[in-house]
Amino acid sequence: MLDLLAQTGLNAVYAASYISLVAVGLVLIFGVMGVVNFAHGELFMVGAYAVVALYADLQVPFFVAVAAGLIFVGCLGLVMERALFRPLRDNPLGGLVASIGFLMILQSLAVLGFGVRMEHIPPVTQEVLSLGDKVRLPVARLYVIVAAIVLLSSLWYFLKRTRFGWALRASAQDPEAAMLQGISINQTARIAMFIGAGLAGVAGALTAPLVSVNPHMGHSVIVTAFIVIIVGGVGSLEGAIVASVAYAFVHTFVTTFYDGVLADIVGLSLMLIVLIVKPTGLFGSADRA
Amino acid sequence: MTHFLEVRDLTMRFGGLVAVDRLSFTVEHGTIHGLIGPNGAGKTTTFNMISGFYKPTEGAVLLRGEDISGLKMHEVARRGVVRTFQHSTLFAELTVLENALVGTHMPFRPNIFAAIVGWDKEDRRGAQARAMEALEFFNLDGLAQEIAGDLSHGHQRALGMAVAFASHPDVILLDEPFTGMNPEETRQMMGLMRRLRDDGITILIVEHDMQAIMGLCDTITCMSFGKFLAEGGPREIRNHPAVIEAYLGGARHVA
Amino acid sequence: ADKTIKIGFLAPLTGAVAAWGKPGLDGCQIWAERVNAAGGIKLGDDSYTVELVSYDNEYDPAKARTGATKLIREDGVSFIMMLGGDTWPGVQPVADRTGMLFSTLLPSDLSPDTATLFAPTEVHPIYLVTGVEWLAENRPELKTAVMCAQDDALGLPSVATYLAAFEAAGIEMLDEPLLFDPATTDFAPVVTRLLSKNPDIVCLDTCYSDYVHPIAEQLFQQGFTGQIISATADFYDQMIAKTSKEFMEGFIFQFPDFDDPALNGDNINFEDPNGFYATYNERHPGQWGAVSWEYASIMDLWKAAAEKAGSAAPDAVAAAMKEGGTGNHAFGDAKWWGTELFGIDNALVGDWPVVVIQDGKAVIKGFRSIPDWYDKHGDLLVKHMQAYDQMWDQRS
Amino acid sequence: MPKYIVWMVLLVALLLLPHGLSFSQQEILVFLTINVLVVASYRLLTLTGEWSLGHVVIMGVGAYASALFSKKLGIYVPVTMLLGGITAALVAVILSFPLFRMKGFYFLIGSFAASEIIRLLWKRFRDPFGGAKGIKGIDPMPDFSIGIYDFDFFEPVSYYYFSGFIVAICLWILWRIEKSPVGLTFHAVHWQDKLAEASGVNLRAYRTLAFAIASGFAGIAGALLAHYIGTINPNSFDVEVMVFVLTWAIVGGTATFYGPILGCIVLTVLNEIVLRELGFEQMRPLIYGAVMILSILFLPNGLESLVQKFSQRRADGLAPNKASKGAAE
Amino acid sequence: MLLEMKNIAVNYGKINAIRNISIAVPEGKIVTIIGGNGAGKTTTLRAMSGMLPITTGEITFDGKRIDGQPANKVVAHGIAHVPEGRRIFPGMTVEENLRTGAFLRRDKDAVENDLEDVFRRFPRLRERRTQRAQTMSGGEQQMLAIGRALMSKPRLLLMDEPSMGLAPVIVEEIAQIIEEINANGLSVVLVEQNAELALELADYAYVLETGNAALEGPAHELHDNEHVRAAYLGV
Ligand SMILES: Nc1ncnc2c1ncn2[C@@H]1O[C@H](COP(=O)(O)OP(=O)(O)OP(=O)(O)O)[C@@H](O)[C@H]1O
Ligand SMILES: Nc1ncnc2c1ncn2[C@@H]1O[C@H](COP(=O)(O)OP(=O)(O)OP(=O)(O)O)[C@@H](O)[C@H]1O
Ligand SMILES: [Mg+2]
Ligand SMILES: [Mg+2]
Repeated sequence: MLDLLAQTGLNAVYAASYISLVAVGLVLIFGVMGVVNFAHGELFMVGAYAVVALYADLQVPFFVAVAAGLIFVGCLGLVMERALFRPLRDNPLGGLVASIGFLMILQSLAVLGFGVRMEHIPPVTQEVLSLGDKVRLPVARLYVIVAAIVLLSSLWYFLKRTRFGWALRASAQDPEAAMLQGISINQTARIAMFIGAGLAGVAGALTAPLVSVNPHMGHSVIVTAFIVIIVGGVGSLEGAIVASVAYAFVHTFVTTFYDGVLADIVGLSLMLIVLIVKPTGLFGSADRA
Repeated sequence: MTHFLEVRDLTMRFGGLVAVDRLSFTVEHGTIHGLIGPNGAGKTTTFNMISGFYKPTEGAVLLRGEDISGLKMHEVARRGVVRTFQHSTLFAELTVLENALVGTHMPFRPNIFAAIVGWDKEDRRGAQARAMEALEFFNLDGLAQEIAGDLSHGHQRALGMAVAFASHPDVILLDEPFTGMNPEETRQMMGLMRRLRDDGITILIVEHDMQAIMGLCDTITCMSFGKFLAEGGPREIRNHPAVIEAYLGGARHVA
Repeated sequence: ADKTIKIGFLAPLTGAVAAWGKPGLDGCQIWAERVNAAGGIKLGDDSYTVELVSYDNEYDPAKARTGATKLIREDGVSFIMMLGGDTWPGVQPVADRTGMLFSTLLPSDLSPDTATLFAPTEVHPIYLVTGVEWLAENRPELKTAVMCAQDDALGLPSVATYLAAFEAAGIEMLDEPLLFDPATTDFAPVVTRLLSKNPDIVCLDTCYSDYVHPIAEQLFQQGFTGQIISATADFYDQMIAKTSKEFMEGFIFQFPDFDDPALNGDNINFEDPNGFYATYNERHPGQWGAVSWEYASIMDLWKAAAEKAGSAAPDAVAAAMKEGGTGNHAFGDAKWWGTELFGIDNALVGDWPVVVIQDGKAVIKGFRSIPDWYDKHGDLLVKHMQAYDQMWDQRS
Repeated sequence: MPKYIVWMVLLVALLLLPHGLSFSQQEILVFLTINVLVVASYRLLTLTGEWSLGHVVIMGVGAYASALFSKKLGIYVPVTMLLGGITAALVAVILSFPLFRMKGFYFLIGSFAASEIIRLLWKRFRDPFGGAKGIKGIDPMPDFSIGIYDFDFFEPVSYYYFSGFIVAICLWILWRIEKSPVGLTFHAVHWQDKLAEASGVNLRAYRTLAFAIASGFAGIAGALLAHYIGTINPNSFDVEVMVFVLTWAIVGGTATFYGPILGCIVLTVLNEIVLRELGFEQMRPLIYGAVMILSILFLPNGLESLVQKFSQRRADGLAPNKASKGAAE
Repeated sequence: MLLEMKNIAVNYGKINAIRNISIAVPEGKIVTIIGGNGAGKTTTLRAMSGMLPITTGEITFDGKRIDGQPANKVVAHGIAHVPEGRRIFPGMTVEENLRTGAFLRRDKDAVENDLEDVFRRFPRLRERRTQRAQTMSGGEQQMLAIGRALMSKPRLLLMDEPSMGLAPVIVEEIAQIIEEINANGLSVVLVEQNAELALELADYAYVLETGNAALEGPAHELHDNEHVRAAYLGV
């Protein structure tokens, strides 16, 4: 029994890692740009396909492929910023529609480029760390956990300790006033989109060898991410991380000890309960609601 | 004896901060009553508690002897206490007339079934008439079809009051109605307020423009750090040492 | 041949279910080319070229209805192939009115009211019993099992079937079947749960390959060394790459590669399986799966029936197809069957292959008769199907 | 007087319309008619400023309710459609308790979560909802004759007339509500809820009212759909369908009553007729997505702004007064 | 001249908010712009700080052209703007608001000193250091907005109605602060509804009426001008 608990705990830590990478990116984009990026799941998907193309097809080393995925998807974020969100800056609903359009385009391009079936990625490593008799942590999953910790803590440092962190928060709250402090809101938008999209991309890239890569894989990811950022409080990075961990643990334990469909219902109900008790989420405040 | 509007031991705490601290004062029917005090003294917070926007931590607000503290804002409004907001808050996307029509919500409560089948012609006409009356009162009738957001600052302030007036209130709470008005406009607005009072409407006003406050109010309550400081007519307040010390200062640029 | 016969293809070609339609359309196109190159379809004295007309129904019943109307009333097709499932009930009124002949891959669409709907290839999930039967015979030492499936229209009947098959084989279930949400992507918790019971056998039911791969990988990584049985193992070479040859050795499933020499036997009715497989892989590398050949094999059956009837008219073809109560199934001659499960004898059931991975390659270990199993254990199947509300009279 | 003529011409055009179309286009016309009611009712909800992602599931509630009422209780179909609408409105009232504690983005996602829970319940409870496969064999609308015309509801033309009639009545009611003082109050709640409340408006009551009315009409639309196709399942009402409704409304423009309807018509015709006719079978999502982006970039105020520009120019040319300003709201 | 605006016009869509306005701000002086509601005062200030594009004319700061540059570039030249309506960052604390004011500065120690300086001038802000700016009273927010502008260590300070909503004592304090910082060499452009105060503080004044410069001159001269007295001083 103890083994089972430990193994389930490890499973939950892994789930929390990739969910928080995606959710934090989504929060960042929503916070700074003020748009709900429906295409975020597809950015995750593109990250995974970057690994398909580079690592599986062209045999580039895995971590190079992941880095390339991060940069490529980050740049895709820049494209979205410039082509979609900047012209629609005063039009959040328009931004939402544009992101949905972008989602459709990315999905179709993936189908055209790679077909509708799932893709295959050779394992990066088959090593498994045995922690005790029946508790096992595949090293490929460890990579994801480590990457999440490293990336998110550097992001935290960046946001709390550098001038750009101030700039991002200020332009999220009042872009015009931010400009009067010398902050370039185009630049902060670019930074937010690059980081936000890049995090989604890197999450997709890192997990690509572990999940089924197909053009529609973004859907379930974004649904989870939405739940998580609502529970955490929209606009709060800490909230997104705490909620990712909470959601991952609840979902994993319910799946393991009851069943998977129930886990979804429990997850959604949990979210509604949080919202009913605190309508702005655990860490949220009313100003961006 | 029951007072018309009475604030009794009203207290509001935000975490550790006591924004309003056991404040008590009374407002008599048919008067213009000023509430002044330094920035952050708790005037807006007091307004928020009277109008039902905040629920007081402690204390009571009595209207004609009835305790209205803790009621929702619309319930307070239905008892005749209507407020305006510190910044010009309007339905910026609607026309001036439509703004005033929203103000007639209470006297002419819309009914959805009547509206669908068309049995509310009478009510609609009545609401229209009342709205126009309110606009005329504030000299806005010429602008009835303009979009409210396009109006000049002064007109927006006037419209805010017209919306409140359209609902046949007993008490109007005005939070800094004169900001952004030049002396001429201020003078005109003062005249309108006196007319409102003469119509039997009680006015409770928060304002930092001493010219207006001193010229307009029958009674002035001064508060500081959430507490009651002094009360009296304009002359008393102007010369009250504590008020001068806390609020008026040397007053070289005012009044 | 300057005359043409039009065949409708009404399946999801875009969206999340496209993987069940698109590869099938590709396969049919290859089939049509081969038939046309060989002189087309001969009805009476004339030969006709085959032309496929496709309509993307996005797996939506309303769009399927529109598509069926278009294919029948505007394009004038003689036969329509569908994936079925959610989309069939939308089309059924059209089928009733027009008498058009339809086929489905999902026999749970069949009911007494669906006189013109046939399930001529894959009678899911009933063929799954053959794999269990083979397993029990060849590895009698394996006594306990657990299973998981996605909670959807394919997963539930498959769970019921495996439960019946295991019971028939005397294999004990250690746990309730674990149902997971179709949107699941991380299978570590599912596998942890499965393995917590220390089973001899893990059964993956009719999991789609999107699930089978990550589950197998997790089984490997969490240290499972026992037997796995599954309906499909599309791209098993990739599974081997992700786990190990030893781990995958003995993996049982039910869909052979079409280059398998056992398919060259006389009993096989699919035209030139090896050639078809080669052409398909050349044109659509990495896209081969069960759907790739199933629609094409339906076309084989239809072509034979139409040529026998000398007409492409739906009722004539239907009659010719069912004549004598038997038909030419891809894996051998079979009989029209299904009254008990589906309320109508419109499913073509006969032998089905049991495929086992041996030395890194899928090998057909033999063909087993589904009706034979059913004659012995039919009551078990009915019992479990009923428990999951999967009998035709339980489906609303 | 000329207004009457315009309406008459429109009526005749709508009556004749299906006869100029192919069979499959007639089918699409039926679904389009129903979807017009879906977007138009959605707009009523958005008048109060809240954007829901649950509208399509609420429509599904109406569909399931109507299907079950007719199937299990044998109630006459047109009555079940009304009951479907009422059920949807009641469910909305229940949902309003948790949901209207939230606003803005929280409401958007909260409504999504609530509706996903409803969908999961449909999947989970095979009795009576039929699980993942949903309900099939739903009673069709019984055929009848009105003397000059025999309604055969298998035929899209008949069902188009029938649903068109129902939808027209619903649209008329929605229009009356929007133009009434109640509609004005909805606007007020949207633009400045604090000020509206200070004017005596019960915000919760009005938000709930808008939600319930919108849901009721969505429920009727769902019922119309269910009895035409004859089958419904949880996937027919998933978030992807909702995304379409949302984009119809926004691409069409939400400042006017007809904006979302226009968006629905134009985008549906584009996606279901034009792109299919042009043979872009599998490229459709790509092109559709690109069109959505371009339209929002170049017509940020929606397709309705094109109409306004056009009619403005004509009005300016004919009669240089700006009486139309109020009507444009 | 520190700042010079020549023949500026600004449009909002089709509306000409200001037409052909020229304003000069000498180094180290206080210049005030007064005028009725909607005269274009705010628009003029926003054009100076680059928040609005100008349609004609040119703006130079310290001899360099700055028109056409976005607001965030203009700040870098040393122009700080206390905008109408305060525009503090609602979700940030008081201290965070002040620190964003120093966004472009690299001299960390001096920033700390200036922060101390602002707290000394506005003790209320020190008390509320960690309160979210959103929940501050109207007057407190105004103090914060001025403090934030000072944090950028500007050479020219643009103030749009700094006395709005402030208690008389605080207005006096603000006046003192303006005089003080001006004495330290900072130039100021002051837009005020309170013309009395503005004309007393300023060295030079402009009167705007419906988008045009109606009058200009040394402040004490305008203070005695008949028209100004009647229209803006309320006597
Ligand atoms: N929601 C809140 N949370 C924390 N503190 C608050 C909140 N609302 C108000 N305060 C504090 O309470 C005090 C009183 O604020 P209030 O707005 O009532 O002042 P005021 O008298 O209206 O001032 P002003 O004249 O400047 O508008 C202020 O110090 C303010 O910072
Ligand atoms: N965003 C805008 N869109 C359209 N017109 C505007 C806008 N902002 C201001 N205006 C118009 O431009 C003119 C000048 O406005 P401005 O705000 O500069 O006046 P102001 O002198 O600052 O007035 P106040 O004393 O009321 O602040 C006014 O007629 C105003 O209605
Ligand atoms: Mg205040
Ligand atoms: Mg101004």
